[in-house]
Amino acid sequence: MTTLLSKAPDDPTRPDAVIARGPDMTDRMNHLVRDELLHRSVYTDQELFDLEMQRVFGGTWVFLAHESEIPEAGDYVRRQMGKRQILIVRTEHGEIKGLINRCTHRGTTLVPGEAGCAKRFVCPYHGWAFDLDGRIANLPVPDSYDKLYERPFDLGQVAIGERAGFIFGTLAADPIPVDDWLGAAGPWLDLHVARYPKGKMKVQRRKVVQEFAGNWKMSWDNAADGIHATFAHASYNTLGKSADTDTVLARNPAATPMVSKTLGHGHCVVDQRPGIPDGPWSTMRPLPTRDDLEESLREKGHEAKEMFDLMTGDMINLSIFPNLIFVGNQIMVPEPVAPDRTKVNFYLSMAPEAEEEVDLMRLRVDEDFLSFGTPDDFEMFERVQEGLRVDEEEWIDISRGAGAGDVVDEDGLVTGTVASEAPMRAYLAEWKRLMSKPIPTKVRRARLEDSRFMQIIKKRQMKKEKTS
Amino acid sequence: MTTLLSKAPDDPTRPDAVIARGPDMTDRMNHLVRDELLHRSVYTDQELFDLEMQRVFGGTWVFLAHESEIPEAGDYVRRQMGKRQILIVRTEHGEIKGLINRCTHRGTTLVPGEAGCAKRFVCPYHGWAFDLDGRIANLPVPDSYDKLYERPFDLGQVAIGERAGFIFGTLAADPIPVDDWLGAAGPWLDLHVARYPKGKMKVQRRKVVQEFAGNWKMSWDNAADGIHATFAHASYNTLGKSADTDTVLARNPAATPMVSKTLGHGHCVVDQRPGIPDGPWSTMRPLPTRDDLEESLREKGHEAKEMFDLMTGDMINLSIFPNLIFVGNQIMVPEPVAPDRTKVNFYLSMAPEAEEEVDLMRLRVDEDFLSFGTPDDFEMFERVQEGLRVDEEEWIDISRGAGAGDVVDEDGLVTGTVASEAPMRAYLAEWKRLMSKPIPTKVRRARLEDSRFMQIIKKRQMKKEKTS
Amino acid sequence: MTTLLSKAPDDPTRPDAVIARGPDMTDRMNHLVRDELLHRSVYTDQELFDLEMQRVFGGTWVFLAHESEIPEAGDYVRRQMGKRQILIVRTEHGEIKGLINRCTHRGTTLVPGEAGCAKRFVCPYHGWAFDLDGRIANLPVPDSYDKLYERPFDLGQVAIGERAGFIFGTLAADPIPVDDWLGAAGPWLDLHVARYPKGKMKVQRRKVVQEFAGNWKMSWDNAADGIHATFAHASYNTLGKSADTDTVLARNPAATPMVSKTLGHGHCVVDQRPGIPDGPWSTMRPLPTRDDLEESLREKGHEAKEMFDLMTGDMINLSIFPNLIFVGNQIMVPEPVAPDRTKVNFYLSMAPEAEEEVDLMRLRVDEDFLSFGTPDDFEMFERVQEGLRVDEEEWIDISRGAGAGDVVDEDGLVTGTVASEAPMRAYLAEWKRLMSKPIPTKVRRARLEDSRFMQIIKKRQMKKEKTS
Amino acid sequence: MTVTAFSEKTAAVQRVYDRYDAMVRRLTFTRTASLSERELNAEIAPVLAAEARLLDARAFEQWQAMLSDEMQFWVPVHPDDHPAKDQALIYDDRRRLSERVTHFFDPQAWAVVAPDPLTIRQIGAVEAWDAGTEIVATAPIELLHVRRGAPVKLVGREILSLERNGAGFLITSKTLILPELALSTPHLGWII
Amino acid sequence: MTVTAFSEKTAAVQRVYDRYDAMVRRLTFTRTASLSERELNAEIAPVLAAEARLLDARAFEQWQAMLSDEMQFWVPVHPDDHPAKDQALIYDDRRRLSERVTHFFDPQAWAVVAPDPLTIRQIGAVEAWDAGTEIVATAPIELLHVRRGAPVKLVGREILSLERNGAGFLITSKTLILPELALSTPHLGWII
Amino acid sequence: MTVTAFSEKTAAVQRVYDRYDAMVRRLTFTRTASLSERELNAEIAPVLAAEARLLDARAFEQWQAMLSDEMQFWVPVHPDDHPAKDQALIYDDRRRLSERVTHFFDPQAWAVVAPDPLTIRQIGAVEAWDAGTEIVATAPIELLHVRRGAPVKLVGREILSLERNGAGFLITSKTLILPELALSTPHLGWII
Ligand code: FES
Ligand code: FES
Ligand code: FES
Ligand SMILES: [Fe+3]
Ligand SMILES: [Fe+3]
Ligand SMILES: [Fe+3]
Repeated sequence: MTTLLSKAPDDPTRPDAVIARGPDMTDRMNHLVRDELLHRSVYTDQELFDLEMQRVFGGTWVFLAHESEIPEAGDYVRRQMGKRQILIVRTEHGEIKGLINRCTHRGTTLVPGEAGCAKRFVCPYHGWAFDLDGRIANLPVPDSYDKLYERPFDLGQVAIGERAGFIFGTLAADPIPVDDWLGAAGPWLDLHVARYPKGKMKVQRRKVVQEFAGNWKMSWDNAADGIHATFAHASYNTLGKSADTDTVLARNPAATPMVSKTLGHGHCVVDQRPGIPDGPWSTMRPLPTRDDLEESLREKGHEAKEMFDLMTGDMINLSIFPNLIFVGNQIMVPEPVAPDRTKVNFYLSMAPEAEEEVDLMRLRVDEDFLSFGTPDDFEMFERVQEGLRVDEEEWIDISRGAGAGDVVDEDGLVTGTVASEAPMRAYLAEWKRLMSKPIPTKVRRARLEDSRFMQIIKKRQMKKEKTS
Repeated sequence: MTTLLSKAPDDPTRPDAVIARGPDMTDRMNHLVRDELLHRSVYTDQELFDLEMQRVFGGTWVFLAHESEIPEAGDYVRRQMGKRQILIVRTEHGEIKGLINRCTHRGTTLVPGEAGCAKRFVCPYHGWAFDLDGRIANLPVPDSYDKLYERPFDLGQVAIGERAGFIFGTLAADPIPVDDWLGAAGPWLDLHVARYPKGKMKVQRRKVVQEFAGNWKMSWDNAADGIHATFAHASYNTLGKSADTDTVLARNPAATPMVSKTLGHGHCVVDQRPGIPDGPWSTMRPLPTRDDLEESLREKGHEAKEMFDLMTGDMINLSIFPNLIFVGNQIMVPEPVAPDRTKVNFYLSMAPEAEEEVDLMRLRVDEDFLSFGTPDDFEMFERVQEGLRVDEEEWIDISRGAGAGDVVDEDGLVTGTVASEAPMRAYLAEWKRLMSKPIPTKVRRARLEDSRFMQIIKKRQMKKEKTS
Repeated sequence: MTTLLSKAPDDPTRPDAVIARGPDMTDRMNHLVRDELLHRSVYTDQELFDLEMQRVFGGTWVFLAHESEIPEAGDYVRRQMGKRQILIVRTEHGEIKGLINRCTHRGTTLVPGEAGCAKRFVCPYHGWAFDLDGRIANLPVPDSYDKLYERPFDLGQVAIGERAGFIFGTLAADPIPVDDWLGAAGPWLDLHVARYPKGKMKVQRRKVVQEFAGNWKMSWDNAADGIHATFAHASYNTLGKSADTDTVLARNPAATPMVSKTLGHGHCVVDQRPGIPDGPWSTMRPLPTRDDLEESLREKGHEAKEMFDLMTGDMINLSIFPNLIFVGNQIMVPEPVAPDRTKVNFYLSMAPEAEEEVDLMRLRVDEDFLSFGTPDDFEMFERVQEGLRVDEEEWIDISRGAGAGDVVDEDGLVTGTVASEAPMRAYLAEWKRLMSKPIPTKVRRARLEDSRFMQIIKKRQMKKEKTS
Repeated sequence: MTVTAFSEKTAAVQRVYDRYDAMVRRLTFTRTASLSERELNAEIAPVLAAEARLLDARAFEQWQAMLSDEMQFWVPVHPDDHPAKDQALIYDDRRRLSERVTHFFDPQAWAVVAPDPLTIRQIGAVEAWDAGTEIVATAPIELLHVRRGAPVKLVGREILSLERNGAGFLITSKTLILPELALSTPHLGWII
Repeated sequence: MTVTAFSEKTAAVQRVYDRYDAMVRRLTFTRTASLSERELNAEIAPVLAAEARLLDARAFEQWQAMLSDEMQFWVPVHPDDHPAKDQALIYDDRRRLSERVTHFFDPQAWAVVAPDPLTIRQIGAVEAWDAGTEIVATAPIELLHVRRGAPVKLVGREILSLERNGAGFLITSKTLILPELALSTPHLGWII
Repeated sequence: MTVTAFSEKTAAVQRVYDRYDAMVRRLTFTRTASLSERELNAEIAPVLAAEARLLDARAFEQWQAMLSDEMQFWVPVHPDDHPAKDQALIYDDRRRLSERVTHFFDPQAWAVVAPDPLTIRQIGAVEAWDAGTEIVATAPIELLHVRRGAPVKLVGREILSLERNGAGFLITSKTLILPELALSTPHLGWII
């Protein structure tokens, strides 16, 4: 009987095998994603979707969690990475691990809930126990295995990278460093966090989850689509006007100084600040508790615009491909469910080191857009998905801005007007790159040498063999 | 940058490209549909269904609407043609257009509701506007496009054909004229309308929609299946008898003089009149309001059978393949949803130029069969679909009537008894013809030269280029 | 016109054709199911599932019903065999038939309900009638068929086999005898029935049906998984302890004398009796009505352990692959719905010849585990299915016991500890055998010569032809 | 909401319009009626509850005993519909209602027997008003239908009119609003 | 609906039959009972509402205080079933009911904890009758269960018997009719 | 359940906390409150029924007349949430509620018009208590939403506080518990 570790290094059944799955899609990708044209099946095809779950949500860095969500040892949150459940865990040594929520015995998910604090993870099915760092800690009746110590039953893991408290993971066998991958988006991420007093951002425990009957990339097309705000969100702007407020979305799209910038690897940013001379807080309509909280801040002597601005977003819509979108005080994480179904997770970020009024206000601010803005976005996504059902209308023109306002810098990054579709072309270029070729992936796993339990088993079995 | 219209005429990404999609299915069709045998997968296979949505509901004429539904300029109804939403619109010049309900920018459906009256169609996502005839009328921030005027952003359209007020559409690049396609069914269609006073039939605004867990062709097998009435509708006939009425369905199938006729291109008719010497109204059971309305008509001096007969159907079950079935006062339009799911739309036709009692009665007549007849049909459809799940019972014998009562005329059209399965064989022959080969299709679209907006844009841009 | 019976013997459209469907899967099976490793797709792949419905649930014997369910002539129950509905019928002569619940005209299911008693089966759609033995008895308007008597419209049937009152069916063209197929499991089946007074077991009419979001083989992995009881059913054991009862599941898995045995063809048994010196009834917690019923039995003079033991299961978990599992007083029949969805039918067996207290108690006993045990099993199944969504964790180690406690006898049958995964490897070996090659299948059908109706038709038609 | 036809009307046709208009009037009234009367609510709620319960029990004889001879039953496709202008899913008089009951026991009524449907009519909070000539009542309702295939669940609202009949009440009309009809449903041959 | 066994019965076994027959009798009674009594309805509705509400709040101690020691809880697979002839989904005595509560707090009861289920029991119009020795009440009910996976929604009817207990009431039995059990449901380990 | 902030509070911020704490207190109270008061139930049930009915009729003017100026509307994501600690789906004051109404009639509010949603709010058994300074009431509720795409059905519970206002009542707060929010729902822009 051949145990796993005695297998040839290139045996694909080895648990540490590096495998590049799926077909070469280069030709098909070249057909589907062109300079100016995009094929409808990119949004509708089940086969492409399944491949996305491997290559886009697995073959590159994916946002998983924020470190403020797991402040203490043993804290964990469960997150989705494509179709995989990942536990983001803080170990006893303060390290952050990305454990695949799948018992190495038969595959049971170890953790059934969204978040918690654990000393170890014990599988309910047959009682196997794993340490916070994924190493197998114990399994009942170990003698029932031949050469147990050669079986790598430690939990599978994903590679973890961090920037500014944001935790990313990937299964790529040889990923580029997170900082390189973020590239020009990195400083924008730093900037996002820098405005929080003492640089401390905290992700609040309760997320809102809503879904729409459309492809996940709809939210991506939308993220840096500056011009839709005027039309799709017309009713939001009307509400603003009725309260004598110019919402940030109510600009004239032909005249606004706001710009969108592509940042490489599909990332992009829409910087709305140029269009808002009076700062973010000036764009906000009356809100529940707003009068009281402003009064309280003023009573405490706060008059500076910065303190008030901190109550809402920084007006920089940063989007890190494929699943991290900053809007207002919220972190939007699209979660693909099917070619025509997507969940969106709305996490709320807080400023724990600011006056309490700030967080009290932040709790209420984004409920506004969720009530009057997000529904219109979702309505658009679903109606686009409906429109894309026409087999004979195969192509979508995505040229807007190209040769008509877009400015390309020496690195190939593009600055455009709010009408430019450069961000869309940019993320699709990255999508195409990822989708074209099988990506070598690897499940990380503790090595046998690291497992105290396995060492004990090994010694015991050796001794037994000697005595027998 | 190559704009769309500068592409080679045979470039498949041209929006006016003629494309024949999908594989040649001749061999498989010859295997599945035979003279006397039909393969179960014709009702169950997802791949065949997807192809049907292109070739049967797109590659040939499909019923879309009746002109009485859009009497005024700007009136439109939204209809399903396979998976495509089509807007049947009356333009300012009284023409009828079949616009694909899909914004040419990103694909958003322009119209979210079933019907309405519009001056133009404005896309909610980014504000593009289209005229009633599908030409692009305006798009905000046009300068954001390079050579906008060379981009054919006019709405896609289907070819439209009419007969007797019935509107049909197709995407076939080169369809035969509607009258040719209707062939022998055309005069029957004319006859259907001729009985309405002043030849005016009106489709009432409110449709009933019900669905069954079976293939759409179940309703087609059923449409000209004269013999099922005696058995599947036994309970309906029992109700009739208990009210001393011989419903039209209660005949002895072995002895009835009624006949079914195939009409070419899959169309057929069951003429029930020979079996009803006393005319349609004599077959009706007591109905809510019937006593009052008959009394009223008689009080007004109407005694003629024709006036009373007008209150119910003409007892001619005409069926125009693939989606127009006349039963009673209703127009039944099957709408395929999935291989094993079908919606049926029941439109009610009215006689606006008759005495008001007639329409008041018509409103109530078909609720009868919908209550006591349709459920049994649907029950059969679902139970057939269940039965067809047996992989090993591959074949269905559809020979009934052939060599046993069917009479074939010089044009190959067949007249049979109510038991004959000739209508089934006939529509399946048409189905097979359509499904066997890729059908060249084309999206109709206004030409650049026709678009006033584009002409303006072009002039503006030319001028700009000159000055710069 | 060629009628069916005049076709060449190897014509695949003949209704009595022997056909082996689907591709050769030997290579893929060798890849997916290995000595010690199992591939995740075995639980998740739609294509494999579809093939299972043909080869595993059709190509080999499948449990269908128990003869006590159809005691009288005309009694029938409707059962699922993969995606096929089968009517298990007792004919007037007391024979048992397995009729495919599918009218040979167009495919309508003949019987809409779960069970009943019939004189003949009449199809609601067009009134065709079939005798209890599947022969066509009548069809209205027979003259509408050419050479009707050459069309084999008798109902399709499956081969039927019996052992100890248990009825099995298959579509295999040439199945091995049921007794050979049961092999070493046969005597265990006999033993199961032998404990019932007068050898009479009765399956009670009302089944409980519950479903889980997981593959049907989850219940199979679980059936002979002795060790999960300690962990997955920890809460059940806790309830037992709180009532001072050692439930049968509360043993120390490392020390229990219970064993599991593979029995060939995927069957297996876990004999729990060695671990329960005081017999089955000693493991039961307080139950509703238990006090009264025990009192009543004692009052009637019953003290023998056997009488009380008869109120619960025999503590022998016998499992007949692929769909017959004995647990407690219940017969569990897993019914695959989709790769990730399974219904489980829980039938209750009764002892009609015992004191009435016994059956009164049996009615309540298994509600206990259904309340506090089954939910935990289902929770595991669903969580394993979730865990198996990780594409990159391809393999499941199923080596447990091999070379570590398993004892293989001369026939290759394995006896192992409760921790051994030998039963899992054994059923997967059978699964692999069945799935690897197309299995020749045949629909059984009465022969023309047997049909009185067809003979009459033939005579009539002959006469007619002569006279004309 | 009164429909005016285009010509002089006979008394007979006017009766039809009157009945229709009354149905629409009840529906319209209950949409925006002010607070219901608690005493009447308490008196009427048992009637609506019993009506639903008896239907679910298939106790159709007892159920029919609750109905006036003038009983009408309307299931419009859309709540804005008018019976004089729009086809409905159901518009029954007392006669057709009794036909429905007969039909439910016809062994050849394939769609509604074998097995008989199991249904639940979940009546919510009942509101009632004394409208002078009649009592008008309304309650939200959910209908469950279990037979073959997937269970059907429909949420809606029913509007009833009642007349006093000795110590009790007779139901003179019932309107069932089922918004899902505006989309699509399975056949509803079992509804009554 | 009384089951007669085939031999002379002991007093002990007769007690079992009596309890079963009583359960069936209550169910049968409520199917076709005439109009409920408005005063009693008003008195009993708060009891059924509170019972549902406390269960949803997982306030099981308070909930158990509402139960008689003789409490029985029956969830038949089909409304025509009899507990002496048919296996049920649940047939509990007071003891097993308290076991259910204990079980809900066992951290190893994998199917019903972590996360704890969120449930809603939507009670509709309550009807009650004084049946002499006891009060019988019924209401339609919808149950919602949210935990892992898809939400479960079941529409049904509950039948309770109650006895007066000082100023209040004790619940002596509860029957839950869930027609969807006749088809198939996920496990219902969370139901009580 | 009172949240204590980390520093001395201003009167203004304390007002915010007080309002939030009151909302949580009502919710907590109704979870485990003992039997409701039958007289008050009968009085309040028509208010809850009318509130639901008017919303479904889109009679928003009449509906707003039922609201106190201090009205608050809270839809927490999870029943254990606190408005001072957790983002909600909705936490409205009177002002934003009237904005919702305005919004529903904006022809460019794409997600909630054309077609207008058809909704049913199915209120179940109503329970009410006199809490001294206010009346607290609760009822289970199912919401149906029909517009484009699949119908949305959500089962939950509403908790209202009311104050007497002449012969009638004004609603001072409403909390809507929808357990399905803990999983995922379509956008709920139509909820009010
Ligand atoms: S599956 Fe985790 S211990 Fe067996
Ligand atoms: S999608 Fe229609 S305007 Fe952009
Ligand atoms: S399908 Fe059975 S008789 Fe026609
Ligand atoms: Fe937006
Ligand atoms: Fe029919
Ligand atoms: Fe188990």
